[in-house]
Amino acid sequence: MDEKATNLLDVKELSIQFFLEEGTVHAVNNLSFSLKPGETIGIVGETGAGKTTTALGIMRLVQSPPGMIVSGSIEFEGQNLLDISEPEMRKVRGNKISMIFQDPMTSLNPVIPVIDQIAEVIMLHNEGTAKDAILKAEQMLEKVGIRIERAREYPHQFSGGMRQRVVIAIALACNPALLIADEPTSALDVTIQAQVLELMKDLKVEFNTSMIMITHDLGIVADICDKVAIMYAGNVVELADKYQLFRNPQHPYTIGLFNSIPDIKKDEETLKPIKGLMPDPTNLPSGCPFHPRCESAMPRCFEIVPQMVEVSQGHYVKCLRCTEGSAQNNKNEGGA
Amino acid sequence: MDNNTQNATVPKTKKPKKQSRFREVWKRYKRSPLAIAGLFIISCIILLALSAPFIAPSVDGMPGYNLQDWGNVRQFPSSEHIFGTDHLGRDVFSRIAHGAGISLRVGIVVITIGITFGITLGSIAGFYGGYIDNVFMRIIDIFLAIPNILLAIAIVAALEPGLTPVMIAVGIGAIPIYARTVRAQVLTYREQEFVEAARAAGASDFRIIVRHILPNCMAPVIVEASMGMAGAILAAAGLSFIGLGIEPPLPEWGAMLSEGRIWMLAGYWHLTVFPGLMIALIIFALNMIGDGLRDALDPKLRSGFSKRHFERLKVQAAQKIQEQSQATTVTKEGVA
Amino acid sequence: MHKYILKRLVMMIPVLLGVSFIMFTLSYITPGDPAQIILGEGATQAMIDQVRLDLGLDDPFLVRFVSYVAGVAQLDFGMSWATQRPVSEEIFARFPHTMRLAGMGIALALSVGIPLGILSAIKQYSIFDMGANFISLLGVSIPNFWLGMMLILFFTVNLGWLPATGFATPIQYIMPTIAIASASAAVIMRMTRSSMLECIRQDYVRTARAKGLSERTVIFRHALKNALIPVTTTAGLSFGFLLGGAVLTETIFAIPGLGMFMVSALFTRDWPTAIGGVLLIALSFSFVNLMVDILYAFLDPRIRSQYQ
Amino acid sequence: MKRKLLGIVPLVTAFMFMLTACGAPAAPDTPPGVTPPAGGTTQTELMVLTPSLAVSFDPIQSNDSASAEFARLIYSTLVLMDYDTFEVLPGLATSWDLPDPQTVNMQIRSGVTFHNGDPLTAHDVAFSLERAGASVQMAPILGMIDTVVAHDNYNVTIHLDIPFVPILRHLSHPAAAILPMNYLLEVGEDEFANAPIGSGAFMFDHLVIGDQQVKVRFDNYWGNVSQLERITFRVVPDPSTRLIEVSTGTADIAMGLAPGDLAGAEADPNVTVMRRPNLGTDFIWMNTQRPYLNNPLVRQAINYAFDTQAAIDVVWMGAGAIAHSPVMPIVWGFVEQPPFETNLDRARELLAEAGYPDGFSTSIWWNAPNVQRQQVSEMMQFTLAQIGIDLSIETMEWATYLERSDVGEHDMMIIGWTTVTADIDYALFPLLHSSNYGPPGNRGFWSTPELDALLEAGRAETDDAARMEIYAEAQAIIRAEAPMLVLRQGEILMAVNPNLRGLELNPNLSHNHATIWFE
Repeated sequence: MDEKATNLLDVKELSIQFFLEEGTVHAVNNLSFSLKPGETIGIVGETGAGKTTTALGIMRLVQSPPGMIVSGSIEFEGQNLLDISEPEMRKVRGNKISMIFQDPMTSLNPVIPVIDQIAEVIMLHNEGTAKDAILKAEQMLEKVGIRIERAREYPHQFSGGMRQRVVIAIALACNPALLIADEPTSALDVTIQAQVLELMKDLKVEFNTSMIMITHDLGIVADICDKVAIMYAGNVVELADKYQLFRNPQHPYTIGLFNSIPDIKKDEETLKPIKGLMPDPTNLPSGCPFHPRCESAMPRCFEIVPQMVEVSQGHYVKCLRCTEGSAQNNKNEGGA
Repeated sequence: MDNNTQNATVPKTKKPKKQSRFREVWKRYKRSPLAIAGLFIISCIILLALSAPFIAPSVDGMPGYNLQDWGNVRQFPSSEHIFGTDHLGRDVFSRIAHGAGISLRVGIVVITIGITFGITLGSIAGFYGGYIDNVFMRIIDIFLAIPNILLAIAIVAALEPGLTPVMIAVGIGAIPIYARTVRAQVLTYREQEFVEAARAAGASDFRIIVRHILPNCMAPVIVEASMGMAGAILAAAGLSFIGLGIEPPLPEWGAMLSEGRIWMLAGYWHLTVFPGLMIALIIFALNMIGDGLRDALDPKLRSGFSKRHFERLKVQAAQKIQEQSQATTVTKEGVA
Repeated sequence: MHKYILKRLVMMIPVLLGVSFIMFTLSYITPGDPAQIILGEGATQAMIDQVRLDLGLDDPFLVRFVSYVAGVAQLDFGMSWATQRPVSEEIFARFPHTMRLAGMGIALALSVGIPLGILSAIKQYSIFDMGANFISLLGVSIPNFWLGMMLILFFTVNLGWLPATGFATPIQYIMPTIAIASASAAVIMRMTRSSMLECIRQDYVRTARAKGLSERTVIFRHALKNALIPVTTTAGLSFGFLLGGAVLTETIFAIPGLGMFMVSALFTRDWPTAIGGVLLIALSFSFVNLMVDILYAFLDPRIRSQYQ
Repeated sequence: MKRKLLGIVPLVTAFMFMLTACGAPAAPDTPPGVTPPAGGTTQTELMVLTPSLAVSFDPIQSNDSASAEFARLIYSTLVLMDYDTFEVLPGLATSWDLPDPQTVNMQIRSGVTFHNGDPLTAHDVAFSLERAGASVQMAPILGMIDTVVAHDNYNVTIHLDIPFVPILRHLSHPAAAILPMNYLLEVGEDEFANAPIGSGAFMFDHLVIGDQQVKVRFDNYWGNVSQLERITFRVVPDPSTRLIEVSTGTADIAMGLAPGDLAGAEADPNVTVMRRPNLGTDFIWMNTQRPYLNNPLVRQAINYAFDTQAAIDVVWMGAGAIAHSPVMPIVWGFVEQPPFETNLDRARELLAEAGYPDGFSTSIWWNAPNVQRQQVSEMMQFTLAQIGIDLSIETMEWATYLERSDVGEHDMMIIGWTTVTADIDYALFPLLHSSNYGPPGNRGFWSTPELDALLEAGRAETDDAARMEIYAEAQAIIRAEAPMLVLRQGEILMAVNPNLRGLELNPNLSHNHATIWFE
């Protein structure tokens, strides 16, 4: 209970669905995790696992129609974001929670000078004149490493990395308590990636911001995160401290993820990609959604939806095999 | 690309089997009530055209649309003449019924001219590119600089008034649009692997265009054709209206409108209202079909489904969630 | 930018040459002797021969075409075969009416089409959206000449509220403007709607929302400015469509504009007038397209930097 | 006969303007039976709605009726015609005599000035008439003028190419207007046509091309000065909308009422309908050099088959009157002919007699967009089907219509003719003399030596009674041979402001607006 009070963010049983002509998409199912101030959580999963939808869900920006948050709660600073009104929510967005999107090429408005795009969010959430806002925006630009002479240029005049810096400047302009970064570097060149990540790390410390880092790159997780949530088909299947997870992954999917990363020190043959594809989200399999791809699936996995189980202090796993005792878990230990 | 709906779901692409493609298009097509209404209206008009010889049979070799009754001119609609009679005492409904076939014929002839020449010119320009394409595009520019109706009037003036010259003129006016559409399509396909493969297999240019490229270009052409047919009927009616397409005693709807116009201010509204309504109806139907086809052939451009449909899905989902949560509770208990 | 405009102006020359070539060819293949048309009924062979000689009608096609183009270059469109007055005088006297009609038409179409398009995009799937869509389909489908007639039937014949003809006083503008603008308004509405929907789904709109901006600001500051870019092209094309549509609208409302004049010129095979009129319309259409492109650059910095 | 710019809209009255050589001003004196009030008129501006404006302001450039109407107000002619009695009245000429059928001596009114103040003299007359006589466009009306000699300022002698008795009536045509020689020579023909000057009751003020044309009163007019100060002609191509504007009070005269609007207009208290039979006729030429139609029995059969009264009722809403000959009853020289009573059986008998009991196929032409002609074609097609003749309808526009019928490619064609001079010579000679095949007017391509001889004798005969006899014989031959099917005698239909007075309709379609005043 005490723990809960100190949490900045507490997502519980969150379910988000899209109602499409093709059928209902269960994008996020009964998802739960929490985050302390200053902490960084990495959300990892394949494309389509529901990572971005989760992020948008927290921002309450799931497009509706066709999407809708059907159940659950998102407690932020002790307040359920799903209960507050839209105007109140707008005061949270960009101010207390901000978000960095995946593709910097498209997430800036092409017809507005970058400085105005930064100043806009400052104007919105702070008292003060337009002049003050511009000044503050210029400071932000400097902070992310863009020369002020370029302030009045348009997004198309910047490179991808520079644009992502602008996006970061927008996100951090109001000194938010929580920053959600949705694969902020996956659209960038590797060298630029490192620069941007470095910048984010620095600024996170400077602003003392909590962060949700959405990624499919375990390297980034290792670099930047404190906690990790592994998502599969709209579910968090494993949630643990970074070190615990890397040392002792429990869920067969997590193990599969680690196995599919090439390791230069090991023999190539040990590379074992996970077989099969993500299930059709309009038609999820019965029981454990991972069972069709799971090598160690049991008959029960076809029927019973597994529940989150704490296998060790702060290490949660959603797998029937884990609920049945640690003996079996230990078998897989060596696999990691 | 990072649309949140698409992020959540990737609709499965089915194998391009002809039968199933048609069925899929039809499945999507029939979802739009307007598109179905369009199809229904066109079917009715076709039926009207086919049944015209029975609705208004010829008498003593005089066609049913030209049975004059000079003692009974300009009668208002009554049970005997549901659309009234015209200035020569002919039954307006009979004329409209016979006119349906003419309008359909005009539409078909015009798009046949437009598509035949458009496909030929467009695919040559798109396929060979370079100098040919340049010249071609300049010629298209020239044609597009002349408003279509003026070009058509000029062509008819160079020929003679009459329905055939009008069809030729409107058809010529339609060529640039089809040619441009086809050219753009051919340009996107000519560099693709299957074309390269065919070329490597020694196929002639003609064969590559006709067998490999054109079948892939047909979707936009079909959409353009149904909209174009509407445009053609409208243009032809316009030309008839100003007296260029009149071929008495043929009951072309535009010509009927033109003939009825002089009686309009004298209060004989039925002579202008009914033919005009029919023109509007057929164009309306063709446009709706075109809209429906575009949405069905190209789901990206889909204009969306109805709000009601969305609400219904939402309710269904809510019920399902409830059932699920009950089910999970049961399993939980079972497990416990 | 200036260089670009200049280049575009120069590019108009081949288009106009092409337009005159097409029209000139049509006049050439038209059966019938221009001299006969000029002289009318009752002309003797000697008179016809004289006129043919005077106008150089027996010269080869290319010679005639070149001399026509040389004349046009000096703003001499020749003499009307029907009125024997200079074509330039005739068409320039009527052109302002057509421009006014088309201009007011496009103004109405934009001021109705854009707001409705925005509204139906932001209220996608609502009853309003469906209704607006349906009405826009109707707008595209109802022939403008018939709409004009129905307006007269209703507002003049039945109600006696509006004058049936003319285009001189504001009250006379109402019906012709509505008749000519309806289809364009519908087209612009549909374009605005789809362009707006496209923009609303863009990442930068999501960014704007993530900033906590109100929906109104998101729509009007972020989405609309981008959404209007393709709408300007549609508006430019619509203007050309309106110039063509003026032909029928002017006929119905007896507006002494170029459209109606050209139709009667073509009816009487007064080709110099028809060619001159079509050239003028093609020229103004090209100008409007150039203006649209300039506006494009104004709206879209990406295009702007291409020109610089 | 110049074609008219028809506009796109099928003009109901198009027939009137198509083949109209136009008329002369009526007497400038107040028409009988109309007395302007002592206090003058309540309205001094007149707004006339017309299907089209004058094609040219130069009276010899174009003989469409709008040009003639314009010329009549701006210019003056030597003589005028009374359209009730068809008597020739003095105009600029105060007296005249014809020493022989090829010569006219005239004495010119003194004290007449042009709008620019120049006096009008016999030299202007000589110049103007010789110019008109040489005009290509006016050849059918004034081409017989050879030379004109001015003896002094007030006496002229006109010499003709041929003996031509109806010359005085021809001189009442506006093409024979007297123009200011010095001004015209000074500014040139083109500029004259832009800024015309005459000696008529009104002066040209300005023109808005394609829209309207304004004239203002000339206070030094030699006749009665008009009560109106300003006359505006505005183009409204659609007849129905012309009517509406008069009804709503925005205009005073709607020229050429559409037959379809006749009933409504007559019931409208805001409009007065003026009607008068005119000198025009609508008829169908049967090309007598084509198969089948070269047989007079066939031509008679078609005449018997077609119900012209029904055509008048259905197509023209009863406007106009049955006519049995191309000569209208009000034309000088008219002799009543026995009608072709509609009788399908008689028509079938005649066809059988001609050797075509099972009919044949032929065609009829009409010129778009003349809706009346279209309707007549359709009625004719319907009629002839009943006697076994399969009639196809061909549509073409006016220039082609004339060009192809000039060389006789047609079977049947619908056309009109207005005997503007009100003399029978102008009704028959251009239409039926063998020298006028094709373009000048004989599109039936029919003539016989005896008819040619009669028509030539008629125009040279100075004795009225003898002339009348010649033409009686000619008309009987035409009735028997039936080269044409006469549809009707035309009628002027005009909607005017109910307060308008003093307008006398002229059967030759050009009306004198100068005499109008308002109550």
